[in-house]
Amino acid sequence: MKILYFAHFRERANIAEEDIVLPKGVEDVNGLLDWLAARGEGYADAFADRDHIRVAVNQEHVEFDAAVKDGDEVAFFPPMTGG
Amino acid sequence: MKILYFAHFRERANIAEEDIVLPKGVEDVNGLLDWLAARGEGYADAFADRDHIRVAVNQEHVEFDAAVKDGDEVAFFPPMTGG
Amino acid sequence: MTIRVQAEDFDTGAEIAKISASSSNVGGVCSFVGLVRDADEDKSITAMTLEHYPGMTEKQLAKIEAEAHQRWPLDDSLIIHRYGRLEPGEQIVLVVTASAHRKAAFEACEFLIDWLKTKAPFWKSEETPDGNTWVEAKATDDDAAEKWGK
Amino acid sequence: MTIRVQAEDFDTGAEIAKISASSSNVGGVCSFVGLVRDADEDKSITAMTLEHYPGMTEKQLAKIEAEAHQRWPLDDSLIIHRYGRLEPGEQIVLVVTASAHRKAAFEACEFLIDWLKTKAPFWKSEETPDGNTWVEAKATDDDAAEKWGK
Repeated sequence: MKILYFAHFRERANIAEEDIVLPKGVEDVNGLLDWLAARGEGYADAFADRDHIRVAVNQEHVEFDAAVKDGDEVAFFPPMTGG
Repeated sequence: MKILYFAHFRERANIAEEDIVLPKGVEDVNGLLDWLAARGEGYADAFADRDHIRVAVNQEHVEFDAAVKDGDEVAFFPPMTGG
Repeated sequence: MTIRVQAEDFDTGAEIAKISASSSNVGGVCSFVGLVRDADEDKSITAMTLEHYPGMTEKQLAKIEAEAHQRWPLDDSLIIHRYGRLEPGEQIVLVVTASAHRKAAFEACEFLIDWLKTKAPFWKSEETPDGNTWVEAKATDDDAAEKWGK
Repeated sequence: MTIRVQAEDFDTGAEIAKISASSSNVGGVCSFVGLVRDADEDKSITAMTLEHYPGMTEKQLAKIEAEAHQRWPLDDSLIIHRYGRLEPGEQIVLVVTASAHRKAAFEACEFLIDWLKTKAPFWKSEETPDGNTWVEAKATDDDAAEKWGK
């Protein structure tokens, strides 16, 4: 599973992109967030305020209850500010 | 008083512009329209359907009860179709 | 604030660039270009001639542009309206509005073009296969102008 | 229907001309250019860097542009969005819509820019005298996007 981090998520977790093996028991975005936040301070800090997290699975914007599976591309980012 | 005719008013009255002396008793646009319509066939035809007449006095769009006086510039035209 | 009533064509890109640079705090520039179409409700059009009321046109355009600046926080604006004979595809009118905020730019631009359609002293004569006909005012244009209030 | 996500600047006038010529029945072309401002709520800005999500951006832009064509009778449309470091006065985004009718062109253009503000995967970092800060999403932008429904 490929994980991408954008904007301040990239800065706080200090990583832009990583490949992980989907941990056992993680079935949706919520579970993935819990697992990531438990990996260390940078991640815990980045994912502290869940109201400000937006997530895309395979480049589609989804809610936290969306399913994730191995091979997915999951991206975390703050609310968008385009235009 | 200067009278201007635009679009189909110009075509029907067969005149673009004329100078007239304000006839006695004519005090507003309504009176002026009555007087002009009585001047001949082209004018009568041009001014037959008053719903489709728009008028400007001194380059300001006005209603038919607007006063007119000698020296004014009065213009007759159909509803505008700019843009 | 600029208005131009002219027979010549205009350079839309250059005009937008000028308005964009009017202030260093312009965040959005909205523009509208009106073009001559080659058909109107199945009636084909080979050309259109725009007649206007010189003097009154400029006066009324300047007035409505000033009103747009009163209603919305605009940094700058431009109205160019052509007259004379124009063929399909040619540009008729350009409205450009610049503001710190996009909503103001959009609303002011639409307000100005809605106004031009119904209140600017222009009249269009279309050349069709059946001869020349004066374009009639559209009720939908009156409705569009109405929504902005007096 | 065209979308471009690029670091390079774009020629607004040339793009509008292209969209204007997309059909001989285009009556109105609406466009919006978003520019980098030199200040935001009294905070001065020396530059802005736009980060985006390559792949998702293009995919989402193409999707929303197709939706605009479903909602409004458009002859053509264009979205160009830049990324990278931009200074005040530089162009960020261009949206152009062409239709036989001006109302459709205006609405589709505003719909697209409202959508870009809240749903396109771009993030802005501003260089200010106090350091770099990520631009926060605005509730007013969410409201603007909301009004177009799902």
